[in-house]
Amino acid sequence: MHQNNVVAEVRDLKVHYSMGSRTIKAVDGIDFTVREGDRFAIVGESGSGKSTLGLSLIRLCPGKVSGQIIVDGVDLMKLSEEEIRKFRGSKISIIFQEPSSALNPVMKIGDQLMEVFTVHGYSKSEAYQRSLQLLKTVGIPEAEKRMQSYPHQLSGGMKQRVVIAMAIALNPRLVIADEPTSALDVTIQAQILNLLKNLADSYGLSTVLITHDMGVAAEICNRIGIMYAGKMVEVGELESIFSNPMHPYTRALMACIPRGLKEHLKPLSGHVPDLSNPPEGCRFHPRCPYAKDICASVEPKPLKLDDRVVSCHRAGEI
Amino acid sequence: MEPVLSALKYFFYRLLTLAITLVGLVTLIFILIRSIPGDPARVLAGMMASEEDVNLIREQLGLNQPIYIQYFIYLKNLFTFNLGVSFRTDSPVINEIMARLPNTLLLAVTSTCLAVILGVPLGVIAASRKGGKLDLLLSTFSIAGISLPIYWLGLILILIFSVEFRLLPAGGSGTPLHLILPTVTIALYLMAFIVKITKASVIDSMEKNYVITAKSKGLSERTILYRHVLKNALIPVVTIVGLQFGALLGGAVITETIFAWPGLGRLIVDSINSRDYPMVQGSIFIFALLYALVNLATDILYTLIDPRVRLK
Amino acid sequence: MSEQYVRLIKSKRVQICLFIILSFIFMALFADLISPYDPLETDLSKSCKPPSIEHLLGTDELGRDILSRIIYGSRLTLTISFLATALGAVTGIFFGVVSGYFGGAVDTIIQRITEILLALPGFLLAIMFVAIMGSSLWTVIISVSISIIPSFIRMVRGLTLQVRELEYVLAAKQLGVNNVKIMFKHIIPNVSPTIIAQITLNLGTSILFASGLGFLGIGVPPPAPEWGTMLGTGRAYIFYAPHLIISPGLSIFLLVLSFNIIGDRLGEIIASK
Amino acid sequence: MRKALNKLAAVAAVVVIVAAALVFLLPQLQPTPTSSTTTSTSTTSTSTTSTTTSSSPPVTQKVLRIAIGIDADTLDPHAQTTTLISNIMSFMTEPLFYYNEKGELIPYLAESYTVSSDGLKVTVVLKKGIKFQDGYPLNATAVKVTFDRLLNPKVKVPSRYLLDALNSTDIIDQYTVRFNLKYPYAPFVRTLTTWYVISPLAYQKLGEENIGKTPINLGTGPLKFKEWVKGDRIVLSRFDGYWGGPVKFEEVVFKIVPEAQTREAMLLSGEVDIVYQPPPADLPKLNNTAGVKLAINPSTRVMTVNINTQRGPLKDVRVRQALNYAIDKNALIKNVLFNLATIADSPVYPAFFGYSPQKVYEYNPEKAKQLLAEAGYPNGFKLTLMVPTGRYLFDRQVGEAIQAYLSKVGITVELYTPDWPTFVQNLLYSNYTSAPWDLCYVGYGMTTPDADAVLYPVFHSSQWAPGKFNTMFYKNERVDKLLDDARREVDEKKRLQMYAEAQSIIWEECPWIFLYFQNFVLAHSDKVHGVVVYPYETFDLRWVYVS
Repeated sequence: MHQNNVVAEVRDLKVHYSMGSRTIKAVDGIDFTVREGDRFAIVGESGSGKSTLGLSLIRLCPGKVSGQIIVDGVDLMKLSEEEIRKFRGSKISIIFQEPSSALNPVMKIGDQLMEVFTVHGYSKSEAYQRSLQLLKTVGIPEAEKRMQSYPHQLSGGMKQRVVIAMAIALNPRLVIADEPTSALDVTIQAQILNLLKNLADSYGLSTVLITHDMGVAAEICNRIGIMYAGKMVEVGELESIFSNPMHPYTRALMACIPRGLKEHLKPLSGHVPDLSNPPEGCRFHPRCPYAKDICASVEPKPLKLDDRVVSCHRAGEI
Repeated sequence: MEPVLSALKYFFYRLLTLAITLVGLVTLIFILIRSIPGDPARVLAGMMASEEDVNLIREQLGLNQPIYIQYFIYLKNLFTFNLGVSFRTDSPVINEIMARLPNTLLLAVTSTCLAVILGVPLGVIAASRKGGKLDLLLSTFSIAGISLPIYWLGLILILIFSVEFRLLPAGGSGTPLHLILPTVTIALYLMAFIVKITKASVIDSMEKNYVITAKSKGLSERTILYRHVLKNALIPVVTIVGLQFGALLGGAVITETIFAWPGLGRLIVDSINSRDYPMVQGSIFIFALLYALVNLATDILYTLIDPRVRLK
Repeated sequence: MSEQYVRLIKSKRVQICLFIILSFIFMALFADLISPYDPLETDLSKSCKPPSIEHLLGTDELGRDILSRIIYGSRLTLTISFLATALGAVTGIFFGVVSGYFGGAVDTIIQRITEILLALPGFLLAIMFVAIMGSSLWTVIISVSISIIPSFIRMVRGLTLQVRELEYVLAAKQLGVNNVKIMFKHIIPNVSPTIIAQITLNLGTSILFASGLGFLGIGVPPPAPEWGTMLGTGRAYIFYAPHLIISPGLSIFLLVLSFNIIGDRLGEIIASK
Repeated sequence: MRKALNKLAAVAAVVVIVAAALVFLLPQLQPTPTSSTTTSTSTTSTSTTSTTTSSSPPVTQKVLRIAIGIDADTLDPHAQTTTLISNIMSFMTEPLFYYNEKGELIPYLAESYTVSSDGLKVTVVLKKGIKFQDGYPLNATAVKVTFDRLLNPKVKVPSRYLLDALNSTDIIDQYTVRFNLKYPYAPFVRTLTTWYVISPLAYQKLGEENIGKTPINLGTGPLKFKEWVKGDRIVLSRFDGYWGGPVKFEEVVFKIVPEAQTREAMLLSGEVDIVYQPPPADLPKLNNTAGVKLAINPSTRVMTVNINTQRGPLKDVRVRQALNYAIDKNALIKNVLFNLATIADSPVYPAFFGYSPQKVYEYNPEKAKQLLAEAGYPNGFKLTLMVPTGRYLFDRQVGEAIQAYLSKVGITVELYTPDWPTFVQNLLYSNYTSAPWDLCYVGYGMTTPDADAVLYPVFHSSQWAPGKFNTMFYKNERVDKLLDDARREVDEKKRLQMYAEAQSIIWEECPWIFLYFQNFVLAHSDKVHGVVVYPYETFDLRWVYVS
C-alpha cells in the first residue's frame, strides 16, 4: 500500500451517445483515481459500459463526453485535438482486446512499432533500435526477422505482445488494457498476464485493466472497481473487497467465482439493464436480494467506508 | 524453394484452365460464326460475280471441306499459333490484328490510367469528407457517370467539341488530338466506378480496429488516411479495375465505332459483317488471351499489395 | 426484411427516383392515351424539324413525332430490361446456387462456361447472336440476358459458398432435408436481399446494353420506336439536326440513373445491417 | 505522408507515357513486309518543275489529301469489286477506252477499233509512244498478257462474266491486237472501258502474290503506287513520264476514314483537301459553308424495289403498277435523301447506249387504291420488304418511308433488315417460293455503258435466281427475244429500236418499283481546282492542283 502521488483522476465522467432515437448512457458519472504503480481493475458484466470508459480515458470514443480526466495534472478534456494527439502514445496508451484486428494487415510489424517513436520525434534509426529492444523485452523470439514479417505471420499471443510493446514504447504514465487476454486461448492468457505484471513492475507503469473476469483481476491488480450499468458501485483495495464485499452486486459476482470443486455456483438471476433507460433509484435494485423500497426510488450516494467507496443504501448493514 | 514451387504449380494450373477456356471459346465462336447465314465467298466475290467465280473462291478459302475437317485444321494451326489468313485481305490474320491491337490497347491504357489517377484521389476525398457537400457532389457524379450511356456521351462530346467548337477531331486516329475524346468517354465511366468503390472501401477501412490503434499511437487523421487506410482500401480497387479493364476491351466495340478508332473491336465487327471467319476467330482468340492476361496480372498485383494473399 | 425496405423508401433521393421510374411505367402502360401522335405516322415534308409547339421534342428524319416515339419507346425499353433481367437473374441464380452448393465437377464446368462468357465481350456475342437469329424483340432480350448471367452466377455462387457452411444449413442436411429444398428454402431466401440489390442494378445495365444494341443497329427491328435505335439513327444527322439524339439519350440516362440510385441505396442498407 | 499517393500517380504517369510511346513507335517498327513497305524515300526536297498554265493561280501544295470511306481489300487492278477503289486503280493503270459525261466511247490507250462483218473479230490499234511506269513500252504484248490473265481461271476476277464472249487475243503487229469472240457480242467494245492494261515486266517481277499488295510501276497511269498502310492510307506519287503530261501535284494520300462525319470534320479543319461522300444530311449546310465546294453528279447506281412477280397478289400487273403509284418519289428524294438522287425514267442509265426514257409513275395514291380494288384486293394485303442496313444511302430510312407509303394504300408491310451478307444470300440464293421477302430494296451499279449490261442479266428469263440476277423472276417472251437479238445485232440503229421496245414493255409490266439513280458527292475545299467528276461515281485527278 504505497501512498505516493496520483497519476490519473477521473471526476464525474459521463459518456452518452445516440443510437437512432435513443441515447445510451454508457458511462453515467464515474469517479476514481489511479496512483503511481497502481494496477487498477475495472470489472463488470459485458454491456456495463466498461469498454466505453476505457476508450473515453484516451478520448477516442464517439459520443458526448463530460466530466474531468486528469492525467499527470492535465485535464484531457480541455486539450485541443492537436494537444491530445501529443498525449496519446506518450503519456497514455491502450491495449485492445482483438490482437488480430488491432494491427494493420498490410504493414510490417517493424514499421507499425517504429511509428510510435517517429510520430513523437524520434529519428528512424533510433526508432529501429528501440523497437528491436522492445520486441525482445516483450519476449518475442528472432526480433530482427519479426520486424520484417507481417501480422498474419504471427500467432495471436505474439501479436498481443506486439500491441503491448507499442503501448509501453514511450513509457506512458497510464496504460489502459481493455480485456487484453479474453480473445486468447487459456494457456496464452496466463503468459500475457504474467508479462503485463512484470512489465508494470519493472517499468513502474500504472495500468487500468478492464475485464469481466474476477480471476484475471485478482491475478495482477491491487485495486478494483466494480461497474454496473454505467456506474461504479464499489471501489477499493482488492484484498479487502475480495475478503469482505460490501455491495450486493459485488457479493453476487464473488459468488460466481468457482473456489473449489465442491461448491456449485449461485447464478445471478435477471440480466444487465438497458442503458438507454436504466431502472429508477439504485440500478441494481431489480436484481438485488437486499433491496428495500428506498433502493427503488432514491439513487444511493457513493459512501466512504474505511478504505472503500460503496454506493448502496444498506452498505455496512448487510 | 517452397514459394517458387507453389507459384509454378499455380501458374501451371492457371494456364491449364486458360487453355480449356480458350478451346471452349474458340469452338463456340467456330460454330456461331458458321451458323450465321451469308456465304463469305459470295461476299468476297461481290454481288455481281458469277457463280463459277464464287465457287472458285470458296475452294480457295477451303470452305468446301466438311465442317469437322475445317475445325481440326483450325485447332491444329491454333496450337502452332497460326491464326490463318484473312478471307478479305489475303494477309495473315496475326498481322492484321497486330496492326490494330496497339490502338485498342493505347485507348484502354490511357483511359484506365486517367480514370485511376483522377478516380482514386476523388474517392479518398469523398470518403474523408463523408456527408459533406463535396461528398454529395462526388457521389452524385459517380452514380451519374455509371448510368450515362457511353455512346450517348460520345455523341454529346462530338456535338460540343467537334461540331460546335471544332476544337477536336470527331474521330479517326493519327495525332494525339484524336485520342482525347474517346479516352475521356471511356475514362468518365471508369472514373465514376472507381470513385464509388474507393469511397466505399476507404470508409470500410476507416472503421477497422487498426485505425483506432493508430490513433492511440498519436497519429494525425491525415497520416492515418495515407499511411494506413489507403493501402488497405486499394485492394478491392485493384480487383475491380482489373475486371473493368477486361470489360473495357469488350466495350471498345462501341467507342471505336463512334470515334472511328481503328482498333481491334471494330475489326471484329467489320469481320463479322463480311463473314471473314479466320479474322473473327483469330481476333476473338487474341481478345480472350488478353482478357486472361489482364486477370492474371490483376491477381499478381493483388498479391503484391496484400501480403496475406498467396498464389494458392 | 421489411424494415430494410422501410428505410429505403425514407431516403429522399430514392423517392425521386421511384417517381421517375413510375412515370416511365405510367407512360409505357398508357402510351396510346397520352401520346400526342401515332409514333409510326410519317410526314416527309416535316422531317428533322427542331422542337416546336405541335412537336414538343421535334420530329425525326421521317417526320415522326419524337415525343410519341419516346413514350412508346418506354414500353419497349422497360419490357426488354425487365424480361431480360428476370431471365438472366433466374438462370444466373439457378446455376450460381447449383455450382456453389454442389461444388466439385458441376462447379468446375459451370465456372468454365462463365469464364468463356466473360472472356467474350457482351456486344460481340450479341452481334453474332442477332446475325444468326435475325433481329427481333426476343433476340434482343436473350442477348441482354446472356450478358447478365455470368455476373449473377459469380455473385450467387460466392454467397452460396458462404451460406453453405453456416450451421443451420448443415443442420438441415443432417435432418435429411433433400438438397433441392435446402437450396430453394434455406439458401436463396438468405441471400435474397443482396440479389435484389443486384437485380435493381442490373435493370439499369440491361437498359444500357439493350439500347447499345439498338445504337449499333442490331436492336429491335424498325420502325419500332426503341430509344437506342433512335440514338443510332440520329447519329447520321448530328451536324444537321442534333435534337434527334438529345431526348432518347436523356430518357435512357434518367431511367438507368433511377435504377442505379435505388440499387445503390439498397446495397448500402444491406451492408450496414 | 502523401508518399503513397504520389508514388501511385508517378507510376500511372510512367505507364501512360511508356504505353503511348510504345504504341506510336510500334507500327513504324513493325517489319510487316506485306502491308507497309515504302518503295522510295519521300522526295520533299526536289525542285518542282510545275508547268502552271499562265491564267491559273500558282500551285502551293505538293501533297493532295483525299478522305475516302472504305479501305481496299486488294490493289490488284483486275480484282476490284467497289467503284471507289477501282477509281483509285484507274490513276495507276489505264483502260483501252473510256466514256465521257455524255456516254460517248473515247479512245484512251487505244487509237481506234474495227469490228469484223460477222461481229466475231474486234481489232484494236494502240497509240504509239506510251510508256509504262517501269519504262516498258505499251504494245500488243502488254494487251495480250492483260487479257490472258483476265481469262485465267486461277486468278480471282470477280467481273469476269463481262468477258463471257471473249475466246482469245491475238497479236497482229507491235501495236495491233485482235480479240476473237465466241459469238457476236455488240457491247464488247464498251466492256473494254473496264479492263486496266498492265506492264508484263512489272507483272512478272511482282508475281501473283504481290500484285494485290504493292502494284509497283504496274500501269501507264499518271500516278505510281508508293505505299499502302492497312486501314489508314493509300499513297500514290507522280509519274513524271506520263504520256498525257505529268500532274501538278507530287503525291496524293487517300486517308481511310469510315465515318462520314469525321471526313467532313477533316475537310472543315483543313486536314484534307477532298472528301468522298460527305454525310448526306449535312449537304445543305456544306453547300453554303465558306471555303467548301460540292460536286454532285448522278451515278450509274439505279435504286429500285425488286418485286417477286411470281408470288401471290404480285403476279397481277395492276398490283405492281399500284405499288409504283403509291410511292411519292419526289418527297422521298427531297426529305429523306437530301436531294442526293435523280428520278429514274428507265432502268437504263441516261448516258448509256440504248437508254430510252419512259413516262414516270407519278405519286397517285387514289389510282393505286383503284388498281388494287380492280385486281381484287380492296383492303390490301401483307408484304415483307427486305432492306439492307448501312449499305446504301439512308437505306433503312427509305425502307421505313416505303412501308409508310404502302400502308397508306392499305398494304401492311413488315420490314426485314438483315446485315449485308445475309441480304445478298437471301437475294441471290432463294427461288421465288423460298425467298424470305416479297419486295427488296436494292441498287444495281453497272460499269459497262451499254443497255445490255443492265437489261440482259436482270430482265431476261434465263437469268432467274438462284445464282443469277433476275431476282424478280420476271418472264416475258417478247422481252427475251428482243434482248437476245439486240446482243447480236451489229447495226446500232436496229439495236436502239430493240432496246426502246424492251424498255417500254418492262416499264409497263413493272417487275420493279422504279425509284431513282443515287447521286455521287465529292466535297472539296475551294483551294482545289480542276476536279472532274464523271457521272459514273468516279472522279479524275489529272488536272487537279491546290493553290
